[in-house]
Amino acid sequence: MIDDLPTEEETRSRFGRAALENASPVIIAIVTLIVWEIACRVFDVPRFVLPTPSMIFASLVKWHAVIATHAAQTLYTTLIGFAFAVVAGLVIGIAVGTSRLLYKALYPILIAFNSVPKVAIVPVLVIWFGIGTIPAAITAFLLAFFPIVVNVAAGLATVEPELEDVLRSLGASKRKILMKVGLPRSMPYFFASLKVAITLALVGSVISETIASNAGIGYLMLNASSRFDVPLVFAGLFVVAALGVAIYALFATVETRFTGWATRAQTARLEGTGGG
Amino acid sequence: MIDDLPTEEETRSRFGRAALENASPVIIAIVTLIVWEIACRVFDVPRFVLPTPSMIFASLVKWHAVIATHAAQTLYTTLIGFAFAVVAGLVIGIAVGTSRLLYKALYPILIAFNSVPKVAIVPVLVIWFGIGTIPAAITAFLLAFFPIVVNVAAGLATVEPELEDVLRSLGASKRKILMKVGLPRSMPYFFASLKVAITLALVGSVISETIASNAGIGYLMLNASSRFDVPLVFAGLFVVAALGVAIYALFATVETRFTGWATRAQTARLEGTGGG
Amino acid sequence: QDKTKVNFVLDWAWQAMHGPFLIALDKGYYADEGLDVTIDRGFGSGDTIAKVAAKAYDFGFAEGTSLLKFNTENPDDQVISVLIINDESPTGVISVQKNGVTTPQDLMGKKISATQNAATVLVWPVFAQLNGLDPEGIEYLFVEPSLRDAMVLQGQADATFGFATTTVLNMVQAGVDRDDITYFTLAQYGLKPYSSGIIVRADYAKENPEVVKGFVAATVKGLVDMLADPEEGLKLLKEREPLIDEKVEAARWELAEELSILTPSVIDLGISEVQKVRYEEAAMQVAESFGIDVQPKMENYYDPSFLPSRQDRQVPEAAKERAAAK
Amino acid sequence: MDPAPTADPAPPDAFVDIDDVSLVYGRGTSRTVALHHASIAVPRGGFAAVVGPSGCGKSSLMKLVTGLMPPTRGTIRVDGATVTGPLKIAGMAFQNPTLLPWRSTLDNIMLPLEIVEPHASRLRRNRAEYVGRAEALLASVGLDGFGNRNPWQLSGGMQQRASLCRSLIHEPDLLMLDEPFAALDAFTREELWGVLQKVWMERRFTVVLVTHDLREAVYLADRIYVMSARPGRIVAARDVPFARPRSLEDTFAPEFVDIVHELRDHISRERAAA
Amino acid sequence: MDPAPTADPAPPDAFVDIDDVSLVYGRGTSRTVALHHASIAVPRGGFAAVVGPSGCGKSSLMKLVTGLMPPTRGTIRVDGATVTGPLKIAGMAFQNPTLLPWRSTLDNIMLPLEIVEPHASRLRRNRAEYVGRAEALLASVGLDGFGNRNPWQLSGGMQQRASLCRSLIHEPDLLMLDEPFAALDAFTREELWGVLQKVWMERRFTVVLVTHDLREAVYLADRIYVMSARPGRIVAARDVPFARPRSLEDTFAPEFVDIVHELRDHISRERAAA
Ligand SMILES: Nc1ncnc2c1ncn2[C@@H]1O[C@H](COP(=O)(O)OP(=O)(O)OP(=O)(O)O)[C@@H](O)[C@H]1O
Ligand SMILES: Nc1ncnc2c1ncn2[C@@H]1O[C@H](COP(=O)(O)OP(=O)(O)OP(=O)(O)O)[C@@H](O)[C@H]1O
Ligand SMILES: Cc1ncc(C[n+]2csc(CCO)c2C)c(N)n1
Ligand SMILES: [Mg+2]
Ligand SMILES: [Mg+2]
Repeated sequence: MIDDLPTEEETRSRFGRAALENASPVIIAIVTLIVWEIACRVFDVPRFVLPTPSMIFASLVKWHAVIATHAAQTLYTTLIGFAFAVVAGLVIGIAVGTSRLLYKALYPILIAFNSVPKVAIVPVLVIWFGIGTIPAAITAFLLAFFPIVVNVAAGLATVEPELEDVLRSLGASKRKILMKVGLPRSMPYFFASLKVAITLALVGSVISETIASNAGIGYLMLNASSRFDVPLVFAGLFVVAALGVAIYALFATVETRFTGWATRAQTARLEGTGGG
Repeated sequence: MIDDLPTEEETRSRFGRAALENASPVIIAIVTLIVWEIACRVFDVPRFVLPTPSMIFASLVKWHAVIATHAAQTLYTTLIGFAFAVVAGLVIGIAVGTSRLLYKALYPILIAFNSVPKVAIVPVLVIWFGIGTIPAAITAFLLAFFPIVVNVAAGLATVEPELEDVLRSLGASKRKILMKVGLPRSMPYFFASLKVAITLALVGSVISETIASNAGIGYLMLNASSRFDVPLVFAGLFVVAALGVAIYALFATVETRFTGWATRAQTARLEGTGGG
Repeated sequence: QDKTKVNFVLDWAWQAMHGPFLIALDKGYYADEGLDVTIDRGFGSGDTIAKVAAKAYDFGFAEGTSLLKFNTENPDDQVISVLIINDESPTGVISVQKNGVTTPQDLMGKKISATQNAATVLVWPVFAQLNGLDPEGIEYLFVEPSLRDAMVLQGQADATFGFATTTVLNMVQAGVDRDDITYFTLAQYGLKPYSSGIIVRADYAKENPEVVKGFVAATVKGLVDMLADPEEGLKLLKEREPLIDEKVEAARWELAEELSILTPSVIDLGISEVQKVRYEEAAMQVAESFGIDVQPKMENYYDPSFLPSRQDRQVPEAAKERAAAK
Repeated sequence: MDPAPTADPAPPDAFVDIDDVSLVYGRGTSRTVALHHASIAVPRGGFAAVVGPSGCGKSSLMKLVTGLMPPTRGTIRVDGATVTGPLKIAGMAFQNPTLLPWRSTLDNIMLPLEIVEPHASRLRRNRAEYVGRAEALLASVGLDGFGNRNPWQLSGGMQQRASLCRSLIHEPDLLMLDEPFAALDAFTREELWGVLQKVWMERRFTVVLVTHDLREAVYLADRIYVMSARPGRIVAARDVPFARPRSLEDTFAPEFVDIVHELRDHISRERAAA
Repeated sequence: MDPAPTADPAPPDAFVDIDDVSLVYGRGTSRTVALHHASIAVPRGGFAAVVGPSGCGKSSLMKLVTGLMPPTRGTIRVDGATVTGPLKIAGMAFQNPTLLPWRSTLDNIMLPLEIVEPHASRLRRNRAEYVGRAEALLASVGLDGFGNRNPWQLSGGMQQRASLCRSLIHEPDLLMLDEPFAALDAFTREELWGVLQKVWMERRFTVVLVTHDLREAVYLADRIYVMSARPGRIVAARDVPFARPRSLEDTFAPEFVDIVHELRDHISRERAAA
């Protein structure tokens, strides 16, 4: 009966496009680096102002073993700080997002606290916790939790009352409503905030390491900069950037699972609905 | 015909609660400061580690004229950076949120860029633009634009296709769909991101000022800290926090206008639907 | 086994100046004194003083000039020097040949990159008067330390105020020919405060005199060894911090010896032979520059009672020869 | 047909007792009186239908009964107790299907099982059994095989049927249906009348059905309440005496058609008066 | 009644020409064939109705015609041109009201005026006139005074009526209505039939109406298409010859009832066969 309709093969989305999409960030990155290299050479930018990518790369190669151990330390503190930020961000975000009183009470305080550069607080942390992993993880945490709070709260505050009513009509407890409607509905907000949070966690770790640490990329960078080894400073920056992208890639795969329902318009647009 | 139903007066929401809500952040702030004061005194925390609020307040009073001029400078650079961040955040966010290719291509690059502590880039800026307002505003911008990009993109990516179809069925251009559906729908995301962005813009300005400036709260703080005047450093932090809250208060009033439709559940919960 | 745990914070990132401590650690000089020492890098002398004062560290290695201000403002948290290693400060004015800044007079009308409230900046008015110059005769460009040197290389500043031992070698790193770099120190033009050394809290020293004595003695031994054979200390430094460049650090040590460690007075009298007259005269100048209203008494800032005997503090012959060869 | 709404005193055993309830939405210029002294009583195991013009407050009434919001005046009692918050014994099919978009259709239908006792505590261990039940329910409304689809991949009528399944799965004592068949074609709709009647006769829960279809009301209900235009009052109530099970043929019987016409006339007179 | 769908060749002047169209959703296990060689032709100024069981692809067909998605096979022509993307001449009332929640009801209704020419460029200067038009339209569906309300403050039926207004305000050449009266009670519904017929007779645009109500189809349409269950095919087409304007009394005339029964029988036979 269903005779001439397109087969599986025909409706499959074009492979070429997907390949292009996946390669695109790499292409952009490479083009950027090439432009940077050429610009530096043409305008003869001194090495201590802005080293060329090739110098940075040489530095990366030369110091790869040292960089690896420092990167491991930074990754470690970042992940600890990030993990706590996710937990605290969810908890505070839920509090702020579900209670109007807490919203009004906590928001100004949170804004005030987060307007303050954390660099100023690191020394206090060091006096209490010594230098090293703990202040770095705390700094990462302090920077990263706020975007999560804000977005989780915004997600919860904008849940459609109709969806909540479905659960309320079953006599569900506040907790159940949160678990079954509030949080799932807020996932797009939550995952958006993770993108900001992970970058801030890295920045926090690295900054703290430049202020108080014996290890980590921040330590390496300050060390290099105090010896005027600017290519190594930038090599450190590259490594931090790579760490950020790696962690992002990790949760980007999870994201689609939790927010696919919300981004269905985009998916449909890409796959084409029904047709050739 | 409508005889005994409650009058206006009766259905009006209780005044007391609203007053409590508005006072709550002040109450929390005051309590925090008192606890801090007492803790510092009880544990005899030295002034150069963590001054007491009363010392900070004394410092604020003593230096208020100087602080005011520096605060004006910081506010100025912050607002410039923030304004550009809003514009750029919207533009890039729209690009990333409406095109899947750009999403895939730009996100890793943006994450990479934002994982890098901007402190490391300020020196490069200073060498190009000299010290002062420009690098500070640029730093504020660089820190603040990313959360806006992320949230605007997330907001646009999660627009319900049904709402877009309303516009599409009228033959609306992509631009019109964006203006009439995409952006209004993304307002809750956008305003959430502003809360993060404003704090980051402030942090950016201040950090840049500590690295290379002749004015601004950051300059004042570094100056104070190199003179061991830790109370003045914290006075600077207080002023920055106050600036953050002030700017937040400003756009919080606008926010309700643009996102009230999305937070109607909370409003309803507070006002009570229909009944006493 | 039951060694006293002691932690020690440096003034800055690992560099040649810290070789003596590594030798003392590596050769067990600290252990011999019954100490189990851990060493952390520092983040500027001021920060080091604050950390020691806050009891985050027992010992610190820092510039002594800042003590003056700190102790005046924090009478309950007095910090004192117990050993002076840098007899004179390597702080000074660094520039490149084409800017023609080789004496204080040359600074007039020039743009100077500097860090806010750095000791150099604060003492400049006093230094200027000492040399008969107009304190207002220079224009500052305040930036963060890592930018200071770049500003000169970029041409935005004519000279920079800073540590010659740091900046000169930074410039070499940046590709400037060593002979193209010009510098002089403030000490060379009459401002001679004693410089970096070991600091502790006054009450800590009072309560743990043996610990302090042991620490100072072991440190002096390490310093003497380093002066006798810098190679050894530099090797240990490379082990401790693989990122350093041995050639640069060797050059740095050489410069540090020349400008601040092996001064004629040290060669003649020995390490940390502090003279009250010079101390108090320089301290007066510093106090004036910092705007501190005290009549500095050496006893309040420097306590020589923890030093080992004077013989143990003599400069080794090898070093004397090296200094003479200069 | 009973002449006046107030002449409808709650029998002492009423399971759902809506007693002289009024509801006002909003304040100021957007103040809307949605319900005005409405009273309805449904005995345990009874099947009541509510008909009335668009915007007269039917959906609001349903939300009041399940405790989703409080009435402005009057009281609502369910199973003897005054309703002060959401009920735990009800199943509700809203006027809009409101399926949760992040759950598959099957998971949407199983949602009440995760909330309502005793199912919630048994669900984990007896998952397979419950899934079987949900799938059987899906099949009974003609949605076999659609359990794994996302809600937005269903047509409007299919979503509404899934929503009906969701209101039934946990076998509630009180079933509130707000125009559950509005998006269905006549045949599917009539088929589902039969399904609903069968389930109801087996389990004899209490049902309140809002509908615009008078034939549907007469086919399904024991008693039909007619509401006036906003502000909604109960202007008439009519018992439907036919034996159960009723068949589609019965709907063409003259007595049946008579009741439909009687209701129709009543409503149209009411409209003319307004 | 025309026997077979393929025997319904598009007249050369067809305004809407759905030519042998098939539609497949999804891939793999969720692959659904929604439409299967469906053909419909509506002349300019014609009024076509489409009836068919729930889930047979009626809404999908509407979306294909307005160009919201492309068919998998076959072509769709509107006003002679093949549809490759969203049309600019259509007004559509979706099955769900989909009012934009951030706009007041009035602003929702005025939305098409901000998009569609020539209104878009005239709107700013002639705002008052257009607001008047929107308010008149609101009044005609019984929503006078509700313009300043938020959409979620309207009842289900009121939202649907607002959505109908939105599809009409810009006086489109092609009006696509997907069950526009499903959430309305019989009287409101019948009233709106009259309103729609009047507007249509005045302006003679082309209409495609999806409905589950056969009386509605016969009252309003010139020609009625009957679809099979999924995958949707056109299994019959029926012209409705009655003169205009048709009145509610006409719907009780034997010829009218006959057509309703004829359609009904056709559908029920089709169901039995499936
Ligand atoms: N976005 C989609 N993705 C996948 N399948 C879909 C989608 N939309 C509709 N379908 C499927 O296509 C078929 C036809 O759907 P459609 O909405 O056109 O039906 P309909 O005739 O309008 O039904 P109803 O009368 O219930 O509204 C259904 O089986 C449905 O499951
Ligand atoms: N959340 C709300 N805020 C303000 N007014 C509301 C709200 N919900 C409903 N109303 C108003 O209350 C009245 C009754 O609404 P309700 O939804 O109960 O009507 P209904 O009888 O279900 O209508 P329909 O048959 O169209 O679904 C309407 O006039 C509507 O405008
Ligand atoms: C901005 C700044 N730069 C360097 C040092 C530290 N420092 C570098 S070399 C040296 C010892 C003398 O050779 C010292 C103390 C500092 N404290 N602050
Ligand atoms: Mg309703
Ligand atoms: Mg449909």
